[in-house]
Amino acid sequence: MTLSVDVEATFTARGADPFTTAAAFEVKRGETAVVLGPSGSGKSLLLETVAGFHSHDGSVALDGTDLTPKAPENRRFGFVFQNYMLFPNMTVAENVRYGDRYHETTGDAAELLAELGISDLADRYPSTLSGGEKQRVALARSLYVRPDVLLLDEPLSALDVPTQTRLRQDMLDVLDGVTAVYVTHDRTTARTLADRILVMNEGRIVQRGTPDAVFDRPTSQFVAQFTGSNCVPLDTDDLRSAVDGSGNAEYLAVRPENVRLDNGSGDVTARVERVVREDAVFRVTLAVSDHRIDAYTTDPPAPGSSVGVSFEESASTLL
Amino acid sequence: MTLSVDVEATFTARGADPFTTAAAFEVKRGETAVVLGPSGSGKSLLLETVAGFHSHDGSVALDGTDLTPKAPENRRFGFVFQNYMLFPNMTVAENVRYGDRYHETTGDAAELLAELGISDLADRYPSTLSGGEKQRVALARSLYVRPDVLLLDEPLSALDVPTQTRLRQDMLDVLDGVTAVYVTHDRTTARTLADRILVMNEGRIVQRGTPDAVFDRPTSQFVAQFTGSNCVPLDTDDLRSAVDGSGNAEYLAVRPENVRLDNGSGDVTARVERVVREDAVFRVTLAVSDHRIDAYTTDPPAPGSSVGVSFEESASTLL
Amino acid sequence: NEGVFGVTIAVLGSVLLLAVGLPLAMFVARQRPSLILERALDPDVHRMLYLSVYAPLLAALVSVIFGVPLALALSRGFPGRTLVASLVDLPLVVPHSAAGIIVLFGFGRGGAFPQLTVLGTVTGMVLAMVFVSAPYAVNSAREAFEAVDDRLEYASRIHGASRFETFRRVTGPLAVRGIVTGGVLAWARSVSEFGAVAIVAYSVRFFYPPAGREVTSQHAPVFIRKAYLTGGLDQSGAVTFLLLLVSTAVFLIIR
Amino acid sequence: NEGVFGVTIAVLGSVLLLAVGLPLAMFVARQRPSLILERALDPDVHRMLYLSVYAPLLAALVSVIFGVPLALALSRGFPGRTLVASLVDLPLVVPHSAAGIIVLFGFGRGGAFPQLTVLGTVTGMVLAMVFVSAPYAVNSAREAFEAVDDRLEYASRIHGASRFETFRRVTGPLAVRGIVTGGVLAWARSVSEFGAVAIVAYSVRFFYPPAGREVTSQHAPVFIRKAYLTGGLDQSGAVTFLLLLVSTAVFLIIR
Repeated sequence: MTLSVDVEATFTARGADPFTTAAAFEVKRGETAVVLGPSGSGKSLLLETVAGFHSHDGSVALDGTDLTPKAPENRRFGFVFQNYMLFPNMTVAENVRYGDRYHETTGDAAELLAELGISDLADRYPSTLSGGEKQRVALARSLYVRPDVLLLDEPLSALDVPTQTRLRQDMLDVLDGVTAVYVTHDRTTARTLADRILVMNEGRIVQRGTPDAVFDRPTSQFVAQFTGSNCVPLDTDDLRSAVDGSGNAEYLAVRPENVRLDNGSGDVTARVERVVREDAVFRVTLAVSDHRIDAYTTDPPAPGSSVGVSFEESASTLL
Repeated sequence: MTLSVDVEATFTARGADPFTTAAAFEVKRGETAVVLGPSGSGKSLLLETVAGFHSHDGSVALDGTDLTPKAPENRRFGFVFQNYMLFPNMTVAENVRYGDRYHETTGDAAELLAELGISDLADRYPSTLSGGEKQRVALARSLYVRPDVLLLDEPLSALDVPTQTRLRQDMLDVLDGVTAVYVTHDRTTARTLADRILVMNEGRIVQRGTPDAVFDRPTSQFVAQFTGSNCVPLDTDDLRSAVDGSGNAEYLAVRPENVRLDNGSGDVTARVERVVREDAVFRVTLAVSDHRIDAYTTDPPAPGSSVGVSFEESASTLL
Repeated sequence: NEGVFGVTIAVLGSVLLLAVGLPLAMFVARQRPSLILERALDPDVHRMLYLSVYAPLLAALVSVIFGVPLALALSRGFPGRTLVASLVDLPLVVPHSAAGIIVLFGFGRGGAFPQLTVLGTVTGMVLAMVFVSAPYAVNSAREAFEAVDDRLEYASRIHGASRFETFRRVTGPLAVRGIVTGGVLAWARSVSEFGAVAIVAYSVRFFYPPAGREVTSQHAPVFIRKAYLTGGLDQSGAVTFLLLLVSTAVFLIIR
Repeated sequence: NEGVFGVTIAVLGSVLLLAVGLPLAMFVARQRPSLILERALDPDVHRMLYLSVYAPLLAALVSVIFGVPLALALSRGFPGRTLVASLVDLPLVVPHSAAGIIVLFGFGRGGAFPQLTVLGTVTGMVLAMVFVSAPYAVNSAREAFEAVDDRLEYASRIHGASRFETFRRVTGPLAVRGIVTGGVLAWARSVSEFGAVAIVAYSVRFFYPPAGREVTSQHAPVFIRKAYLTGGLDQSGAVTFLLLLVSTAVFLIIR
């Protein structure tokens, strides 16, 4: 099942300006495409358009069959919502089996609940569940109908951090072998789950590629910043001469983990402004001229000291 | 200004069971105490009680002066809310200067806006601002009244990840020298900002100490899991004999960054189940007997391979 | 300052409470039980109560049966929706006796259906009641439909249910409280209506099962005014008291 | 199946739309402009319109001035709040003429204030209108107050404002739309009221500024019924049409 999407849709929220989203992409059988973008970038609208909830120009096709004229119920998709959208008037088991009477072949509800670790919830009502439990039920409901394509709209973002981390891991098993489009604003989730990433901003796809390509080689300032790279203006001579031979670039994009610190030597000299412990490493904030550069290191220098900073050419990008 | 809190408050949400929160702690002048706990653990209720919004038993005192009988407006506190709570009928400047007529000494509104990088927003209305901008305005409004104590209720959690990261950094400057109680469910935020952490669960403080103490030496399974440690049941002989000489412990708590991987040797042997790229490092999920252990490494082994795993005694805790 | 504000609020609020509560209290206090009992046993009063429960029930049923589809359409939106919504709300601001005149122009002699007799009939009474009470049924159902998250309907459809199935299994069940409330409100409004009914159907001939034949009576609010004009305040007070017992029962159902 | 559902909804919804829209359309179509003009120039009609705007305005003012504090107290909660809220809602389900009887028992002869004359006075008319329309003013203001996030008030108070200051600068301004809507609703309800006014103040003596002296007239709904009884459908239709112009103006203000 290859999903081909080439759509343009306009949406007007109550009392807001009309907003247009447009995208053309393909998702190959069994692959997970992650649409990564800030809130308001149109990624949810895009996903809902693919599902058939909004009228649009262009087409949505599966293995060459045009789905555009089909109503959502005839597209054989699954959809997982940010706020779960479980039917409050049905038990967990009834929610999961909701698509039963509309599909000839379905999954095994008990097995799905067991795989997602929620077998004991079958007779409960959604209002009695935690967020993580609700989202597992919503996943089971979508998988139950054996969808051709699974669409997921920020399924983790309403959850607290430990629950997010756990479900993100389990999501890898769920998405294994499933053709999926996954929308998120969280770059960690995108990097973990994606076979391909589509970075979206202001209703347009601004970069696409494998996770490593997008994270390590951003093609614009926006993508660099949104994926967590430093994006340093090359407006001082020492910085420019250190990294940019041609002299045409305006910015240096470099990921914090690719910034090398050493004592005294290096491309430029920086002052250590701040050292903050994150989970596995230290985030060091450096001042180079007037600019801030973040670096990850396991061996942090003392705040206030001077360090040499070098940017490996292979791990940094000129924009 | 030392804030002393020793309160017990009961709160009944519409249609829910009554919920009691109780805590006794001190925050020394200029220090930031972070209350860290999952949603529903009572940390917001605790903060609102300290602010004087709810009746309670016990007392809230500042430098020995009991504030308990005082109304919120007479406590000289600042409060920053998760959802900003800017006055929609006032401009940014009017919001910031809201406390003007009730305080003899105030900050300089223009200076505060400049420091928070939002000088150009002064004449805008809140509805036209982004989340990050709104929260900066809310911060300025609270700092403007020069509060004796600044209370912050999940100020970052409604923001998207890049905005969160940026504001978390700026928050360090804001909180420098300010006596503050900061409530969050995010352990990265807690570790970044806290002088002392109070871990809260089910309306009670379950552990307190410096960030390193709380993160590296959890005293309970709950704290271990919530702060991101592996918490491995010692129910197999090889695991137990490897780490627990006395034989009394039930769990081994060890942070993913303290799990050492090497080829062949080590305390126990594990299979590599999954390798996921996170920002600076790789998260490796290991299977040891029936248990999952996460490890952070910059040099990940191949999925499916066997590795030796060792737990340094100095960096792991027996529970 | 704090106390002053609280006291001011309490005092001002109490004035309105008195304007509503005092007459109710005085009304109850000044009733004579013997007179109430006498009226409670009067067959004329029974006929009036029968008519005053039965006709509003018909009106509420009509309002719900035809109002729920309209509410569903309004909640989803269609071209001209604002106009239709305004038309539905219009009876709320039409003076009550004007509503009666309007119904007579529409369905009375020279109106849309020449075969129809509305003057002094149950049909006319129900039409007048539907005119004034349908907005309650429509608006309550509409709010209930609008309170159902669009994405719950999306979730239903993407997993295979058609529009109708989605309504039957998700939207309908979730809105059923609002629909019932709307029906009860429409009923209560019909029971209350004096102006429109007094114009269209002051006295009504209808089949009264306990007597096994047609009888003539009035809708309760009309009956009360008649009792006041012919029997004075005490007589009408006793009937009002009986009717209030019924109203209070309605009221408890609504809450 | 899809289409069938949509068509069914449209058909059923249209029936109700006809029940409301058809009489309105027929009513407008069947008016005679000459008769309307004649009535529009009649000084009797002018007096009636003056009274029918002025007395409801007084009633709405009373409902808002005393209803807003009550709404504020209700939105905050106090012991007995449920009871008070029920009392405030009670007039909504009291049949209209029963409301008149109740007001007479409370404030008429033998009532709470022996010096007060309500029968046939503007005072009585306004008291009857307040009784039936105050719930709208209170509930609309209450909903507006409840829609203001508690934590906005917290934000105001923690930064130094007292309860009163918080009300003046935050809660009040944010609720002002709901308060005004409540006042307009109360006014519209008072303009509509027939039953209670017909009982308490069928004909009213009041000071009429254009004439510079006291005159006698009726509240519009009463005037319409009188015109119907004495002049027939055409006469009352012309007056109704004039009144509907006023009602529609009110209606446009509300929306």
